[in-house]
Amino acid sequence: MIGELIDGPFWYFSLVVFCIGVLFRLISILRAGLKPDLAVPRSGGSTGALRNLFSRFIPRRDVATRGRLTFVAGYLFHIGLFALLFFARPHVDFIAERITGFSWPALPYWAFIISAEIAFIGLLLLWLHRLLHPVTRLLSNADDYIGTGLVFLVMLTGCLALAQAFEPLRLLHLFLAELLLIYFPFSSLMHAFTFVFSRSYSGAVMGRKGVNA
Amino acid sequence: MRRALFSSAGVETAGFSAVLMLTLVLAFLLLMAPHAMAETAGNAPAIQVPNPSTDLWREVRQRDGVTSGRSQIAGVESGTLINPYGETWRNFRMKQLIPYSGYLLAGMLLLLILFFLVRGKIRVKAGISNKKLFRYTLYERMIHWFIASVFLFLALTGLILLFGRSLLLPWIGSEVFSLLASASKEGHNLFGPVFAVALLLVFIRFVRRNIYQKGDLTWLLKGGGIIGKGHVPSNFFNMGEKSMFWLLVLVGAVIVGSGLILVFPVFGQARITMELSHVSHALTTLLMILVIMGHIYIGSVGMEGALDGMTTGYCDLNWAREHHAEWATLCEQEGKVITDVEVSRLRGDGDTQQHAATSAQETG
Amino acid sequence: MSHDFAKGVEVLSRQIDSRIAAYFSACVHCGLCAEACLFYTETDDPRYTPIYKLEPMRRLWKAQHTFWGKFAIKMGLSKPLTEQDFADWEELVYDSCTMCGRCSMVCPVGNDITYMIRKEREGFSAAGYAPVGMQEATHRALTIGSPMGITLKTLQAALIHVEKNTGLKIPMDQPGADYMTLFSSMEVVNFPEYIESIARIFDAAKVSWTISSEAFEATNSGIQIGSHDAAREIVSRVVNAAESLGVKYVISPECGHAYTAIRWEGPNLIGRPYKFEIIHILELLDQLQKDGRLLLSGHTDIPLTFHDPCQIVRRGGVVEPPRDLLAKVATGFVEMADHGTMNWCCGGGGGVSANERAEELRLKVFDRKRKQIEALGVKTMVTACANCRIVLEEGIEDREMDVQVIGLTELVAEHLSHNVTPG
Amino acid sequence: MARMKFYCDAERCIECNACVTACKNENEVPWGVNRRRVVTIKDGEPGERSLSVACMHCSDAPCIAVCPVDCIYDTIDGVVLHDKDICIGCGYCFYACPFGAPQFPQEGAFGSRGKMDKCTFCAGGPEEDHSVDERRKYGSNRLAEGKLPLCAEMCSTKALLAGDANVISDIYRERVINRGASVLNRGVSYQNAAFRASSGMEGKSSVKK
Repeated sequence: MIGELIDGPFWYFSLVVFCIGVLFRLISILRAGLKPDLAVPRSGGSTGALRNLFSRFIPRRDVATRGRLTFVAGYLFHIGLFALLFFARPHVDFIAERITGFSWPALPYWAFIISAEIAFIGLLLLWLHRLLHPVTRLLSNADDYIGTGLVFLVMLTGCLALAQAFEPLRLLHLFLAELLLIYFPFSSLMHAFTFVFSRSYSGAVMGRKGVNA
Repeated sequence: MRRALFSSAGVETAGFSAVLMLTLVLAFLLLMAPHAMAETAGNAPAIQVPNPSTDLWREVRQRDGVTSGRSQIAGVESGTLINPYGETWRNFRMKQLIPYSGYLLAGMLLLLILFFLVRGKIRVKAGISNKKLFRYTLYERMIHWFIASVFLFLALTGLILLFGRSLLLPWIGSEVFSLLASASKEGHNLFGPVFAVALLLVFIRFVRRNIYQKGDLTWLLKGGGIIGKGHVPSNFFNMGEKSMFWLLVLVGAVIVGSGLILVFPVFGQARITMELSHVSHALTTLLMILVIMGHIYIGSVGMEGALDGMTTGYCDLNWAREHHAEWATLCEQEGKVITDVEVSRLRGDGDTQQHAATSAQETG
Repeated sequence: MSHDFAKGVEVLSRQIDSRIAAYFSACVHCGLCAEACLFYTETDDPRYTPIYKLEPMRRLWKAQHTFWGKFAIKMGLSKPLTEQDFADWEELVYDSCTMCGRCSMVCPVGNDITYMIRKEREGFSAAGYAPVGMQEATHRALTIGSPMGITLKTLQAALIHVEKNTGLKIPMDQPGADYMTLFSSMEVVNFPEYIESIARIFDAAKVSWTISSEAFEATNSGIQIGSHDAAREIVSRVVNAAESLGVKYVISPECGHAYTAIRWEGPNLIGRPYKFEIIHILELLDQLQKDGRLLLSGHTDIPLTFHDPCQIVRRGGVVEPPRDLLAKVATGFVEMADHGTMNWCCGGGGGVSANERAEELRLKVFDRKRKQIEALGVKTMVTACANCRIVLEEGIEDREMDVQVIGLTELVAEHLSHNVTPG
Repeated sequence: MARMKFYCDAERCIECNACVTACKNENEVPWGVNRRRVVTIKDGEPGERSLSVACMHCSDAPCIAVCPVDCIYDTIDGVVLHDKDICIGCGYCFYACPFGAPQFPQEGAFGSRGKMDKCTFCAGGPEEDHSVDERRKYGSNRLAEGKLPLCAEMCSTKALLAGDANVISDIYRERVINRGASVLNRGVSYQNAAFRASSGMEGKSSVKK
């Protein structure tokens, strides 16, 4: 009964909330408006935006040293999560079946597990960093902890359901993922989309000023 | 045929071989006796009737060590007809490991409770001061809690697999328990290698401060100050902590090694390898859990001021003087003592209002 | 100055545009900006984390632009912004930020934190929560014409000295000149060498230039304190003077924030593009030198390094010209470990040097520069910003260091090739 | 009460592997799993013998003892069965079994073995007899139809015997007696061996004990 709800209507509900929520957030950012820059630019803003979009993936020397932990853990987490989210066999099958209708090559099981482990190491370290570092301790609010906690729980239940043989475990994983989808647009998890905006906005300004980021 | 707790399959084989040898010798003597008598009688030689199956069954039971047959079926040890160690492993797990480790864990818990009731919380004698020493860096605290959380998860899932059938299954039923057990198994398998990473990080970070020094023996002889009166001066880590570290590292290495053998059955490991890995994994983790129980006790309710260093990074000056006198003296000589106020500034504690007010006063 | 909380909130909320909304949406509180900020690295005080300085603005954004924020305020789950927050954050917003923009370079999601601080200061100054020193400076800039209270008379007095020293006539209010030059008050008062240098250089390079008696002040306290109106007023003085003289270019002097103000913010402040172009003195010198109009000879072989003024280099985009010029006149030029767009601020930009209250903190965070200089081991530092120069000199004196600071334009002027004979 | 057993007569087994094939075919065993295998000892040497092995349906089965989730059980017929819905694929039964009977569909990294599979004495599993689920998970349930495991039924030399322990041991005992006489006569083992019709082989239920 509950299983059917989670697997059916609630999944579509959370997907709709996610899509509409994300769209709404992005529109609300654009609606805040931006005045055109009247200063004569040194070079093009769009090339700057594009450059900044990618160059920010690489940490800068000094901060790469001082903030090494954040960078290393951040990379581990994001790369691992990306790989397992989009290239784990069960996820590929699920997405193909429910959303796209087509599938793509998935990682072999061992690579999937290794990416999950990498993501776990990264997430745990980032979480601990948030709890222990004075700066992140001061900055973090409930949203940050709920977001981290939810992602962790989704990943953990996913790992507990690895046998893919016990329906309740899969449903628990799915249910938490649905909660995450619903929570996503209202939280700083939105950075998965908005980072494109923030990097582009800054990059455009830097490009116009002729500063290579 | 009950063996001691630490019996291994190897001991058993030796036992088997000895018994077998004895039987063979006896059989030989029995066979030879009439033969000799017949020869002395000078009659026609009697027909020896060898049992055609003797050799076969000897091979089958693998009593002369493992001699493999051949099978058209591919697979691990598909040519081995009988694996005699399975029974040994079964007896170890069911009759020794499960009951005795249960008693040990419960006993340790009881011991800690008793100890707490008798000794109580070990207070900082001079009282908590308003001065602090910086003890663990952010990275050190991070990897500590990293390995701690992974260890707790692994211990919990491992114990569920070990004791679940006897303790949980009767309560929650087969279906729910098998969910839990499957989750535990998958979680245990996935987090195992994570623990290996964590252990490596901890080892690299803390090894230098854990090399045994002069004075560590005195600490040991005085029982770490718990038995006698007064504390024994020690450096950054005392003898007990150092020993725990090495235990953690060495035992942890065995745990990781045996765990990896168990979790990667892809290299065609023979069953005996898996059985031995399981035995060593079980015994070493049991030891580790017992030690960690003590570690958690002393770090939490057992001793005042012991947890601070690992949570905030700063420990109380008086606590350091009493428990790590050499280190505290060194820090004091180097002028590394800082005030509570400074610590709370560095940690961003307290509300901004207060801070803004104080710093406005300072600057204005 | 009286406090007006309601106005502050109103102005602050008006600042929130798509950029700021995107920035707050993207921030994950990773704390890396702290590692780029000299106020944090030198004090280890987490409150000096750049993004934390924006907490009042973030809360306002959350309450006005996000579903949860609106919901939480309605349900009484979170407190709305109070006047006390303004009071609490004033020190963080003004004293512990030089708007150097280093944090904006390292943010993994690309947030331009400096831009947000600039905008947050709009709200704070509107609410009356700004340091007294900066308020007074802005007041002087609006009433007298210069944050340091310099009048035309002061300039004229300085120019007499310059004319005497150089033997050159300083052109004043000459319509139709190619270039109109601006000065920062500090150059007029503390570093008249700069005026002498450009007089010599322009004479040697045959540049047609002039000074406007209407608008010679380049600095703009408005953008430091965060007052749009004041900033517009100060910019429009320059624009009016330049357009009435009909010059082709206005030269921004060796002053950091003046360049940002006139070059990048100016057109947006007055709401239209200029009828002339803005060129930084270093850009002009580099251009003259490359065109062969500026002939340089001789080299300085003492080891020296270049302190990049944040507003000119990182926030202004004049990265290569100073290096090209130094390559022409100095053989012993070495870069600091973090240079160019990642240089460390002197600690006194963004109005901090005008804020007496922040002096102790400013001298404390000068440690960052001290470590940089000491790591390099040079005794001479070249820079191109009068404010940086003063702050660096104060810091050097405070730390009892043996380091000399010189202006790049002066260094170039010393190596003019015809300059060799008069001596 | 009957106790079901297999017995393989090494003097008769000709390593034709028909039992293996029959088992796979009858039970539609997944790839990688062989519930039954034939092992040849001293292959190509004097004294070569072959034996067909599968789950021996032990009376005191080690697999039942060690299973951490208690998913293996024996029926009143002495058949050892397991519940794939409960199995977590830990591999303990494989370690404990002397005969290597428990098999796993995968031997993947990170302990991903899948559900254990082993000989069911053609008696299905805990599901309802002849249900679709039972067929899918465990293969056929011949015992419920009153038939014996197909491997033994179709053994061409009647080397592999299956059925009530008493009956098959009687059969074997007779064979040994006959064979022993012929050995003494230095003749061929089978020369004077006689087969007798076995009696009392009735269909056995696989209801859980």
